[in-house]
Amino acid sequence: MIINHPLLGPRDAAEFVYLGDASLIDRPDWQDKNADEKFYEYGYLRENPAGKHQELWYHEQGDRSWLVLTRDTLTHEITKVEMARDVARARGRSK
Amino acid sequence: MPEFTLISAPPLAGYDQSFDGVTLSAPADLAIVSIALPLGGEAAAENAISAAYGAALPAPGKSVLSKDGKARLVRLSPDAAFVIFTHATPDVEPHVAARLKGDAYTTDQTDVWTGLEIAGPRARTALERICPLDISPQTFVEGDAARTIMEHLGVLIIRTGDDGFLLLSASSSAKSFLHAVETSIHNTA
Amino acid sequence: MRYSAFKIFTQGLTGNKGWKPVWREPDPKPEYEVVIIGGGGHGLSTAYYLAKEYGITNVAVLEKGWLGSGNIGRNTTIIRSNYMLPGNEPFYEFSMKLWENLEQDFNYNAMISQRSILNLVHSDAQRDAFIRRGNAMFLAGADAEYADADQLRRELPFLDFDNARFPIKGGLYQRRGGTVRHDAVAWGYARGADSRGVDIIQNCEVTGFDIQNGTCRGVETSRGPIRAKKIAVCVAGSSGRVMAKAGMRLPIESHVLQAFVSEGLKPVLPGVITFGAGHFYVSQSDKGGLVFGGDIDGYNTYAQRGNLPVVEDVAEGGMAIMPIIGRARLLRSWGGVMDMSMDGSPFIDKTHIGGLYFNGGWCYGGFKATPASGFCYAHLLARDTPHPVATEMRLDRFRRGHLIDEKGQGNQPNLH
Amino acid sequence: MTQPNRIEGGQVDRSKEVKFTFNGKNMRGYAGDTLASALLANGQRLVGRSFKYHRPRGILTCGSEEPNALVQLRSGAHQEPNTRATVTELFDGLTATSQNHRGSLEHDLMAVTDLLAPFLSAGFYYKTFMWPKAFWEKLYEPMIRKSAGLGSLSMQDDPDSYDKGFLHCDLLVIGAGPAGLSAALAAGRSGARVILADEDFTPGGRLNAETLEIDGMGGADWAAQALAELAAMDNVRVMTRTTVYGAYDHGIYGALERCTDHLASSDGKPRQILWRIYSKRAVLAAGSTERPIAFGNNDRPGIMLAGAVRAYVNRFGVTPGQQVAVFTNNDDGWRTAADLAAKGVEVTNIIDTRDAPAVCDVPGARHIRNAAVMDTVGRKGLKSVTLTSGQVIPADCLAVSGGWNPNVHLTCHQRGRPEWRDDISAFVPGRDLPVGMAVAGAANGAMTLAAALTEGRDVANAQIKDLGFTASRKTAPKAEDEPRDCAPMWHVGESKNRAWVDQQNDVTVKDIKQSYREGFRSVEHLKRYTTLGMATDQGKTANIPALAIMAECTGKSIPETGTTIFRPPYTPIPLGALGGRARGKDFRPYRLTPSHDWASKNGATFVEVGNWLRAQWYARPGEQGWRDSVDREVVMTRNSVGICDVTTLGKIDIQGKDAADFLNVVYANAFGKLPVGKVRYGLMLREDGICYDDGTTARMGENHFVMTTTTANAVLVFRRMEFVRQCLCPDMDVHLISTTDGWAQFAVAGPNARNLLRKVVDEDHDISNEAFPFMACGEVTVCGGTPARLFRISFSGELAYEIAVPARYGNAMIEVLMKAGEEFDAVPYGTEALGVMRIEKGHAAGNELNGQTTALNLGLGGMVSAKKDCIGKTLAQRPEMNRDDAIRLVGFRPVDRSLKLIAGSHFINQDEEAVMANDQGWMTSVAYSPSLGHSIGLGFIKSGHERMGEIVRAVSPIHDTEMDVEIVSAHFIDPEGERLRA
Repeated sequence: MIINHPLLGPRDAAEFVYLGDASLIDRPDWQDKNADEKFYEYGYLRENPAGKHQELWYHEQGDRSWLVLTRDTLTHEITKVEMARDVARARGRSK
Repeated sequence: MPEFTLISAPPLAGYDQSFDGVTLSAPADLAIVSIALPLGGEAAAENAISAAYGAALPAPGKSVLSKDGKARLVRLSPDAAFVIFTHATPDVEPHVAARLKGDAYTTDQTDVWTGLEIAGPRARTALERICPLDISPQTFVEGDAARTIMEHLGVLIIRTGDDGFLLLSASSSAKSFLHAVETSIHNTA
Repeated sequence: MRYSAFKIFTQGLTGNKGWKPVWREPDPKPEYEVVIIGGGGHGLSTAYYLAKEYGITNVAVLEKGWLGSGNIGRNTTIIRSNYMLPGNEPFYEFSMKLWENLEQDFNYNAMISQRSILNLVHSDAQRDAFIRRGNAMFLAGADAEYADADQLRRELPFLDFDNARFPIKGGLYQRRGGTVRHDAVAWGYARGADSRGVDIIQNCEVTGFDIQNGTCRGVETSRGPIRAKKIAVCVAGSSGRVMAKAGMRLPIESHVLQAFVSEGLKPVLPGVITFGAGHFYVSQSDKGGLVFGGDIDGYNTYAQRGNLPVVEDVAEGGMAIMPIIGRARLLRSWGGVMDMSMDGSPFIDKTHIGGLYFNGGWCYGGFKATPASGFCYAHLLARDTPHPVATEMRLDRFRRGHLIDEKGQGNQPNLH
Repeated sequence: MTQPNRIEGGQVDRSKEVKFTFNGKNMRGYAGDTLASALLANGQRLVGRSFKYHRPRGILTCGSEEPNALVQLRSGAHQEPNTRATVTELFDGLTATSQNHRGSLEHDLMAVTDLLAPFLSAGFYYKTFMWPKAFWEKLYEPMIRKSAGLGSLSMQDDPDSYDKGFLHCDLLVIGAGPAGLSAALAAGRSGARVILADEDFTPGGRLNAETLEIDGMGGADWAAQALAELAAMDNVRVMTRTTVYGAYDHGIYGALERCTDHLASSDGKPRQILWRIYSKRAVLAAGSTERPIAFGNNDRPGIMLAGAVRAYVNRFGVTPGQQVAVFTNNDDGWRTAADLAAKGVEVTNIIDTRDAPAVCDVPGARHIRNAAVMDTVGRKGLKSVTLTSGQVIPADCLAVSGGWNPNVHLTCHQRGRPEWRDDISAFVPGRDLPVGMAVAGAANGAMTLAAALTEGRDVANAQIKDLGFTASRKTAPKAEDEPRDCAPMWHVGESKNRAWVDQQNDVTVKDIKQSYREGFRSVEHLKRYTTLGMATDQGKTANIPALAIMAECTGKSIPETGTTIFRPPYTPIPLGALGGRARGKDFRPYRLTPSHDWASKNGATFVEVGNWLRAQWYARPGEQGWRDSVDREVVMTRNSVGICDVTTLGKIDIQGKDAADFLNVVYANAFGKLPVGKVRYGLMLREDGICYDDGTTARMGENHFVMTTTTANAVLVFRRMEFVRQCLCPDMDVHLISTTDGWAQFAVAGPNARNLLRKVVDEDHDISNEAFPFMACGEVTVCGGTPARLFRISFSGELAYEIAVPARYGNAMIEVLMKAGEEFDAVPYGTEALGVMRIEKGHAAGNELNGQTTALNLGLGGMVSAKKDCIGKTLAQRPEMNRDDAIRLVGFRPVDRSLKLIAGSHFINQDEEAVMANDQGWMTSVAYSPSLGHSIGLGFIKSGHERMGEIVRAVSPIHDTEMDVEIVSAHFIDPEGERLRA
């Protein structure tokens, strides 16, 4: 596969390491009253869709950035590549 | 006079070989300092870099020479860069830190890396065997810099001339790295 | 029709024209006692054991494609019971014992070949972990043997002992491990289930569940609605897709595992050899092909195909440990979609929806589990309690914190 | 020896005679021959035996689809099984032997299986060999295995080397036949970067095999001219002997270049190169493959595909027979007759299944309409054919044409399904092609030369226009549309004798019918049940006819019956090539510590730790084994001072205003209040609450920390920390960079550690116990100004430091330390002694931090700070992970102190049976403690902390042994920690 890095252009996916669903960005608050349940869902339950999937890749043999890819799990077509840091901020992870 | 002295012995020190159409050598006294741009302080850091080196920090994937031509600024990612220059003694980080006046975080990377300069008309043909990146003259232009993986080793490749490249890889695996590049030259001879 | 050498002889004399279909091609009935979704190895063995062991024959197996088209038809055929943890090992040893009597049990030669499986050891820490595992196998009634490097050098002289990057220091054998002709397992179970009255319905895709008030009463299919008292999902590889139709999220990701076979060769390998440090395992089929594989590609996918980096990684491992295979040729590669679970271990459980049962999360251990998975799932369906060797394969184990993590990799499916 | 079947013409170089042997027989051919053409030239029709029935077989095709003519090439360690003679380039000194026979090729004892064929029909083995049970493993299976497989491996290491490489292009053109050449010319002229790859050694595809004309010149000449034009373009790379074997995601193709297979020796250069080609667009111009017609005894040597017969005549100047008959259902078969006749080869009959007039005039040949071949005679070489009418025609070669199938293989590699086209009675590429791929020429169903040329150009132009290039205006080369009518016939129903569909695996029409009868009706069932298409040719000539025969059985159309898709590789690829350079010690890079050279000169034995090599122990003369060395290293370190290279521990430089807060997130324990100049032990959890890694982190400045990780987890910890930094805490000002390789770091441990260091650290740095107490850290200089970092930390339990200098001084530093330590009898110690000392101290390492254990299990539960969040905090609180009887890390010693503990043994309570239900835990690490004089161990056991003094059984059934062990504190030495604070 080729991942079109937003800053560096197309790179072989072999330079990257895969983590999983981009929902891993949405780490719950440890002081939430349902923290146990929320962390269980965060840690263990996955949509695992057959189709578009937002997912985290790390450019380990590159610029060390985490990326959020939107990739189709049926065709492997990648329709969007974003810097995970930007996505995390957009999802409200700024402190 | 101290009782003991330490002799510097970088892994590939003094390596310099010519092959048919390719030269391969380990540059002497290559110094590398990483620069991290503080969050929220990016502009100040970039200004400090410009002021110190007479050249603006380029975009990720690019490098530029300083105004005096003695240092190369390589932008690795949005908040990280290397400055590469020639310096023999192990005191480069304070030098760079001083030049940047505290506007950026600096870490000595000199001994983390080992460098190989490969040049000559057959340099690209040799690199074709290990480098997954498109380094054709029109695609990977002078000054372009990229980290990638060659023969299971992380490598920072910088195009430094028409057919010249500086390759940086981890110093602990320097011998394996040299072997990989030499094998490529041998296999394409 | 009972199979035997005599049958082959009489059929041969009459031009092989008297063979009967191995299974019927029935139309679905409107209602069954049990509907099993998925006509792969586990679904068919579930049907077989439901009928044979638990006397439940009013059963349909619904298969989207052709029977046996799931991972039973695309694996590397290895059977073994060399697990470590109490949640796994008794189950896989139960499976091994079922394998050992399977052919006589269902009168079909699946070419079960207990040629041994060997896990190579390359470090002291690995040796300690393998000894721990070998001892756990003994405690569960299985067999294990630790071989030192000298013994291996005698037995497998073609491995790279002298020039290896990661020297071979020994290995953990399970002599009862081996290989099976994988397709034949599906066919044998299908034949056995069909002959006991189970309807195997091919080309019948489940498109939805009929769930009312928290109870599942049937399924919608491409061949119309089918009602059932119990609906047993058994579609590893597609679990995410199918259970999404019931509104469930699972502790599972779908990943592709590539597998490879070489051109046919005269005998090279005595048994199965795994080279964990190099992501490579290999055996030789009865037809002579080297059957081998390595790691999953590592990204979520439902596409039954993989990519080059893993192909090369696997071959690198093979050449590193066994440089005699350099001039053998890769004939075919393919990919199977795996249910990779959050701790690398499977599920055989009820769901929170009444009447809806789930079997999945087999990672790449599904094939060897086929008999026990079917047996235990049938037990659960018939008795509504887990089979004694499958008590820990529960969906709620992560909520409780009871992990069955053989490799110690944590809640990241692609690391198991 | 003469070449009886060599005729005039062709592209072979008659000035270069080439000697070779087949089954030891000396033969000659010419440069430009394939092994197959040379064998035919020498009159060698019988070349092999089939898989199951050991039927005598010859050469069927002239390409990579060959099912029969497989040989063992070369000898000794170079032996190469299952090599297709049809694509093997002849070289001087080539040796080939036939495969799969017992006794000689001519008199194969295993041919008896052919007589038993009625009892060996499809799937027979699934129905027998079950009784008696024990016989399967002992008798039946060994017998089956022995007869399985065709060729043999030499069982020696592959003596050749291989390489890999990476190429990039705008347009990859696969196949250099007419369509491919036309495509490459068009794209090349536009300025796009083009790679043209072809599996043959002479590009041109069918043009080399035909007598067709292009632009008024011979097809082969036109191809040569086109190649010359392409070769002159800087932007075009022509790769011959290169098979594009697989189409992968996003325009990545795998290709195999055979560099030295046509030479007697590789001469130290890679035999083959595995290329990964990154293309923006691709044109598949892979041509088409002729299909046979199945009829009784259609597998005899001398029965060949018609297109192949004509290729041997036209390209190689070899006639496969002296008396040739043609059997065809289409116009193309007639070309063979015409071309042969034009070369003076006797063509006796053209048997056409169609009731249609002659396609062209073939002098001397009789046209038999509406007829078919039903059977043949000639066990080891064709003698005659029998028509459905009963007529017998003498022939030593039958050229069969059943029509042509587009080579859609690569279009299926991403699971695209071909579609049926009635007008050409063949499958063509479907709509779901790999992204970026277009198909041109015969591969796309454009079955005439003119159409292929035009389509090649048009498709290439469309592809490069997409990329922003301007297409050249040059028109496509001109050629005629040759006649291509085809009336499908898949098998001759009148045949009574077995008619082969898959010749290599011996699958006949009857087997397919039986498969249908038994319910194996889907294409996949058919393949799996009969093994059709599973042989080395991947069914290139068999799959479609088989599908058609199955369709006949089911009464459905071919597309309704199914399609068959292909998987990579297109043709088989040597594993050596896929492995590339990863052989022996080159499998993975080596990481060497800075003191490696010194260590190797001083008796070190090294051990692989990940990619690192670490000194395991340093042997001294007179020592009888590793235990002697290790015991000495431990004793001398504990008595005076020892030095260990610990460079391999991961080092991460952490800077930023939020660095302390960041550490609070990644570590379970708190770091916010760690003073500058101090080090703290840190415990890292995974998010699932399991312990992940541990190490020390030093605060070098207010906003500057230096973290160490375990050797094994250095990369993984860095990755996870970047995840936290970018994805969880995107607005923290914190920056990470690895400095693992930058610092040579040595542990200096033992009562004399300070005394030794005092001699090395420059005097202006006070390292007295008061100024530099346990857990202090700081920047110092050594040996007269060399910058260094000093940490007062201890893994051994002794007074100890770790001193780090820039890696370039590492080798010099250990020499200095040893020199300075001479007066204290300083010893270097390796990882074994390190391990012994940490077990003596009860420190957890990899065997305990194995990814399955919690802080509670390790006795570190108290470290998880209650006051702050951290990775893993919440999930670590789950009930089953906090059971009262959870396993705890404790120490063990054998009740009989002379016994040696065994790591990996399991604990069973006294008086309980050794079964899994009674498993209490396991021994993780053991060592002989020279300090205590007996074996000691660490292990996890249920409620271990409450069971001190209890005696349990440590069982190791795998060693057939057990012993009683006592549960003790894990801190075997200096439990109060007085030494390390000294």
